[in-house]
Amino acid sequence: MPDVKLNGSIRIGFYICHCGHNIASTVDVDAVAQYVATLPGVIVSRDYKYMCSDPGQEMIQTDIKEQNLNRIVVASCSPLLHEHTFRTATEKGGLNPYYFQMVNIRENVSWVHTDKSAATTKAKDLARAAILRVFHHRSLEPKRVPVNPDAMVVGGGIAGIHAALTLANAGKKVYLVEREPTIGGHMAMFDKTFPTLDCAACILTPKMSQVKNHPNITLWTYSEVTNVEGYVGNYSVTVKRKPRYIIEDLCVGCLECIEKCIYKEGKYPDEFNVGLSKRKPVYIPFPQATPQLVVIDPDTCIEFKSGKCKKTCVEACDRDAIDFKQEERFEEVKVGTIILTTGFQTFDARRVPYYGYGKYPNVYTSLEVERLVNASGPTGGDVILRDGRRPTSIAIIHCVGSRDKNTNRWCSRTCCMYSLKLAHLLKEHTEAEVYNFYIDMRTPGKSYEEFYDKLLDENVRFIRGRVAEVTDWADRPSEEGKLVIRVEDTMVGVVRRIPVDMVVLAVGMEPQSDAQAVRKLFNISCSTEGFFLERHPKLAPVDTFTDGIYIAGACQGPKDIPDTVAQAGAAAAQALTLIDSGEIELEPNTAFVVQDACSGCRTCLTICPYSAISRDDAKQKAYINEALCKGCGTCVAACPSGAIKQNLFEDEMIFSEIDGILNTGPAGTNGGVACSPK
Amino acid sequence: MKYLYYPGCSLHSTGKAYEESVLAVFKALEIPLEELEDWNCCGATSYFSIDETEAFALAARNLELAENQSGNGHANLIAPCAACYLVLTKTQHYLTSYPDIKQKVNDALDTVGLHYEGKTNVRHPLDVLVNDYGLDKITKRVKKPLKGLRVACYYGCQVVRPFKVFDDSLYPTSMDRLAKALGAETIEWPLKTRCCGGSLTGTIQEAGLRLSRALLIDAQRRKADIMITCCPLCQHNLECYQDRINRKLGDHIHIPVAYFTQLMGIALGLSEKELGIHRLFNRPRFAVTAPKKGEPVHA
Amino acid sequence: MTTPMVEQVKSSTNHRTTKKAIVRRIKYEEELDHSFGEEIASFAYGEKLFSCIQCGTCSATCPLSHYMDYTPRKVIAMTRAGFKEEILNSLTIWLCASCYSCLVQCPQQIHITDVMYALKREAIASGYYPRRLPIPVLAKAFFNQVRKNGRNTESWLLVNLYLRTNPFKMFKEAVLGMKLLFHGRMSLMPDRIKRRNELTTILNAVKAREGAVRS
Amino acid sequence: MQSEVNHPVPVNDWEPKIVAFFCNWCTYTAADLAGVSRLKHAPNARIIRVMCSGRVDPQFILDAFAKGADGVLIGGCHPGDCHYMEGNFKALRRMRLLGTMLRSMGIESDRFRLEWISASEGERVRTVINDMVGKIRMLGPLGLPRRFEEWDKEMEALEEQVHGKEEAVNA
Repeated sequence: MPDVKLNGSIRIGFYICHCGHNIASTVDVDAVAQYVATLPGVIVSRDYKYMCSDPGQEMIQTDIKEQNLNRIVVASCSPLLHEHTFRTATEKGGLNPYYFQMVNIRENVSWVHTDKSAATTKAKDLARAAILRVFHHRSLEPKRVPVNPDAMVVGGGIAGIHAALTLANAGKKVYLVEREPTIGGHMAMFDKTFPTLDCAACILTPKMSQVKNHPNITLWTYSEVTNVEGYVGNYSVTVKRKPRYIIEDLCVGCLECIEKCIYKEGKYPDEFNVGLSKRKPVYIPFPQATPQLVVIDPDTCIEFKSGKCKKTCVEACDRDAIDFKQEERFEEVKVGTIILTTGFQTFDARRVPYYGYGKYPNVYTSLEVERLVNASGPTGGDVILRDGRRPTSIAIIHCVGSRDKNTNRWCSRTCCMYSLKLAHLLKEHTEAEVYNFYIDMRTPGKSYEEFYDKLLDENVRFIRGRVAEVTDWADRPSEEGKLVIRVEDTMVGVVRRIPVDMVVLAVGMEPQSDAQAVRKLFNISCSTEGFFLERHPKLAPVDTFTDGIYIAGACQGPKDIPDTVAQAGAAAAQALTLIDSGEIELEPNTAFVVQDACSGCRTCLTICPYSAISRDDAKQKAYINEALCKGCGTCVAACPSGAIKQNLFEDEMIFSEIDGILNTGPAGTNGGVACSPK
Repeated sequence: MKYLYYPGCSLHSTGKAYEESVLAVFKALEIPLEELEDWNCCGATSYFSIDETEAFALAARNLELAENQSGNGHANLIAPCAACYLVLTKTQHYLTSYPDIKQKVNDALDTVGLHYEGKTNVRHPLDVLVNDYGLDKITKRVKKPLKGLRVACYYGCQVVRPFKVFDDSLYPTSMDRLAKALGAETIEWPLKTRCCGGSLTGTIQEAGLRLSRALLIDAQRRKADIMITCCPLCQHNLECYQDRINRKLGDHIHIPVAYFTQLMGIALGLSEKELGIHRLFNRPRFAVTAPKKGEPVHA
Repeated sequence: MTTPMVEQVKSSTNHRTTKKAIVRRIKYEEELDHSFGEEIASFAYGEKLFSCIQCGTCSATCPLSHYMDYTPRKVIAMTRAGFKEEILNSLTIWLCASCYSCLVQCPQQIHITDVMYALKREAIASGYYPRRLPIPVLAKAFFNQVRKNGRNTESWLLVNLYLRTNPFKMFKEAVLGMKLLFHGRMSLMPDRIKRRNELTTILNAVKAREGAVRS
Repeated sequence: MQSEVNHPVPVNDWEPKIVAFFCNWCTYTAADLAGVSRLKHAPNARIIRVMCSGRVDPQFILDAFAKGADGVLIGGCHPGDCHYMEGNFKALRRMRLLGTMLRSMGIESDRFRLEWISASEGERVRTVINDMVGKIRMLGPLGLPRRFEEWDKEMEALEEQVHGKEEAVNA
């Protein structure tokens, strides 16, 4: 409860923003301004079209000087958006920025209500709350902490590679952590890239070797982050280095061991070729794998299973690089910023049984086809079906596991374009009849529509309709031995049966299966679909709600290569801004103990998750280490003797907000003091 | 667990053999069945085309009777006819998810002193046999394993759609697993849930016949010796019109179509008489022999 | 617009025989019934009708779409747009066999089968449906029989149906009928429930209530 | 689409007043999302932003009720998602206790609610607020301040009686 005597010294300036029509159309800003003018301590009460504009901010500054205001309240949008803007304005006016308080009447009022009078009342209540609150504001000094200039990038796909290189080229030390034995991600598996049709490997592999050779990049493949501690500018990350059973510094990637493995032929499904070919227990994912190091897969290697292997690989290695005793290691590193580029996974086509994936051998996923048409793929680029035939007719089905409320409801954004690409490549490789079955053709991107045009001219067949089923049910002789597509040609309004030799399922993009775990590890959020959540969909697309942690690429949402690279650059830029500022200003919302009031009861010690609270046994008092305190305020609420206070969130401030909201403050009708527990 | 039995109109006429075989099989497995007293027609699809609420009320009366008849209120009501099964399930579903519909229906029931709590559990015999009784126990009871018999399991529509009660809507497997448990082999075919024509065979025959035809031809093409169904209308359509299809469309269809319970009964060693096999138009010849000594029953 | 007669159902794709006439086709706004969509969508789950993205999955899964004058997808589009006349006169809604294939595969989870029921009800209520089309007749015959006896007797149901639509057909069916009879798969004994008036009371109660609501 | 609850004008146009404490990282962000997505809902809740639901002191809630709130809503991150590791668990423990206390004081459980709403659940903010407003509308006003005044009056009356007696005695 503010002591009314204070009024003399408290001089408040109140400003309400129209935000164009965003606020003014639902809240009677004029009425609010007039009302607030009547509240205690309010010297100035104005409304203005755009408070966040320069004139708006200057208004505040001049008022501070001319009316010598010492408290500022702005009612406009969410503090998460513009609190910083107005604090700066307050500071420019010559006041300590923490004398400012913001009232959210856009996101919390005008945008979510329709009844103007109700909305106006609510705006008044909230404004009153802020007015009463600022009585208790104090001048604070923000805590400044140095930012560790080193950075970490998690995920070695094209996003991670680009982000890492950007940072490294700016002279920052970067740790690039990749869980697979090689970097390259999905892009390395692609054959060509749309719309330019330049080969993925040709543009990717140079960047991969740059990463390998860059003096500023520490590349840790076959590794995973297991623990993250600390805060913006000062994270300490634990990384698990999985055993390759190869001594990395000794292996030169001569591949002799693979050659000499007692398995003469590959025997186990090759991950890189999505199971279309076989590999040996000792293998290298693909010729340009980076780093050029072989891996031994303990689940399939005879030595690991029985211990009775001739170990021909060991004999073959003249550098004794093979070490079956190798164990996983843990490295702990300190970094200031982290960029997450953990990518996506493709939709499992088995979840839609009506397309027969896994049942009919000649039904493929788009990723499999990328390998199938690839010159270094399992068939050397020859499109030979699983049953050995060459297709004369091919169906490409769009939106498999996209735009479907039974599986994933979102559009995967890339499928239309890569389906067009595959149509072109398959026609080129096979001269087969190629059909595209689509719901809507989505080609929004530079020279994407032109690519669609090109395909139309290559007389690829386009049928607008979502395929209902792929079966081997022959309704007439012409369909015998074929895969029959059943679809409505919605442009004609007739249901068609189309027999083909090969079906390609354009599977959508979805969050990695462990996205939730990763999210928890780095203390960020996921959107409803399970992709990582950006701080603001438009204005902070690569930031997260945890300072110093950024996201880029398909882990944030389905994306093609150009967008991914652009976002990776953006994330790197954000990280650089933070690093180069040298130090970071932390919200001074930390807690402190009022020594005289502390009874030394120890309640707070156990509560603090960061063990920032210690007890001086001599003085019998608790003491909070400001550097460790993150300002959650849990201890404040727990302290039985009310001895702990939290800057910016002191009890008095919140009580007066309650007063304001319920109109029981000094400005209120019933004097308020009636029944305050304090 | 106590099971109530809801025959439905069809099992008293065209589906007679279905009723006989269901009762026989449950008896053989010692699963007590008790017919629902004074049950009425479920309303089928036709009723919904005239008046939705009345249709719900009609079906709800049965659910209510079941609730009363099974002492504890939690009734397991077995409906072998696919149409009945769906209508009852659907009613149960809508009544629970739409309080206002339930209200309307109960207001109507109140006029004769009935009230439906919503505790009746509608079950299909296939569900009960496979999931409650269990395939292992069935296998143990098999006296004449159906060695070498190639079965096309036909689920039809309404047992698996739209509600995924006990099996997948798009690719169900329980009947196949059951047939395998009886020692038979089943064919992989994509049409196991495709519509047989339903009541259209009676109204727009041309359309109806062609749907049945597609199924029969494909089953034959995949070398099935017999087709089994879990719906009286499907069985009727697929069996009774084979000659007409051959006549009209010049096909050569000749494949026995039986109820899954009949096939089961045979394997359990029941007599063809009590399973109503004699009611089938073209009687399947089951090449079944009693297992030799020591030979495992499930092939 | 004319409703094709049932006898016209042909599977041949030969169109050379059909007479060509030049017809002026254009739809003026005032000819549409803009509340039609909402009316139809008013049943349980019906609101989803408006989220249709016209992908055609329903038409393609539908085992009967090749006999329909408008594919299910088109029915949704036209219902939304208010083509009341055309839709209520269409064969499509009567050809729906309630197999629910469309519903389980619809990417927008639209309850298409229930939309069809709603359209059937509307068509019967407003007497739109093609007169000699057996399906609505069957539905009505069934309805009356069940309302009267609490159960239906297939034999009488069919007799009833053929009398109303195409008596000649009865003779065609007689053979099958005899065969069923002979195999004890058809009885001429009308099946009834015991407490018939109980049922009637219930159903009348519903009627009364709905009547009250309507007025 | 669920739309803004349109309230029938109640007797002596009473409108439920709800004080909401939302944590900065999840629920407050969700409320912003609700705004950005224009998810209309009942205008009866007033949001107070705290850094963590763990900061919410039981006294705040008592105070809010005492000063005339008809309901109090607390929003925090889902279990396991707390920005400060476990603040929301602390909140949960406290509020369970408080809840039983409030009920024993005759404050209905529908008036006091703790909800986990993550940053992406704007829709949930709408449904929770609408639902709570609906339920409180049913319960009617809590009006503690008025009751307090009445109690004060009774006390005074009592005292006067006592005084009266004393005087009588003295006389």
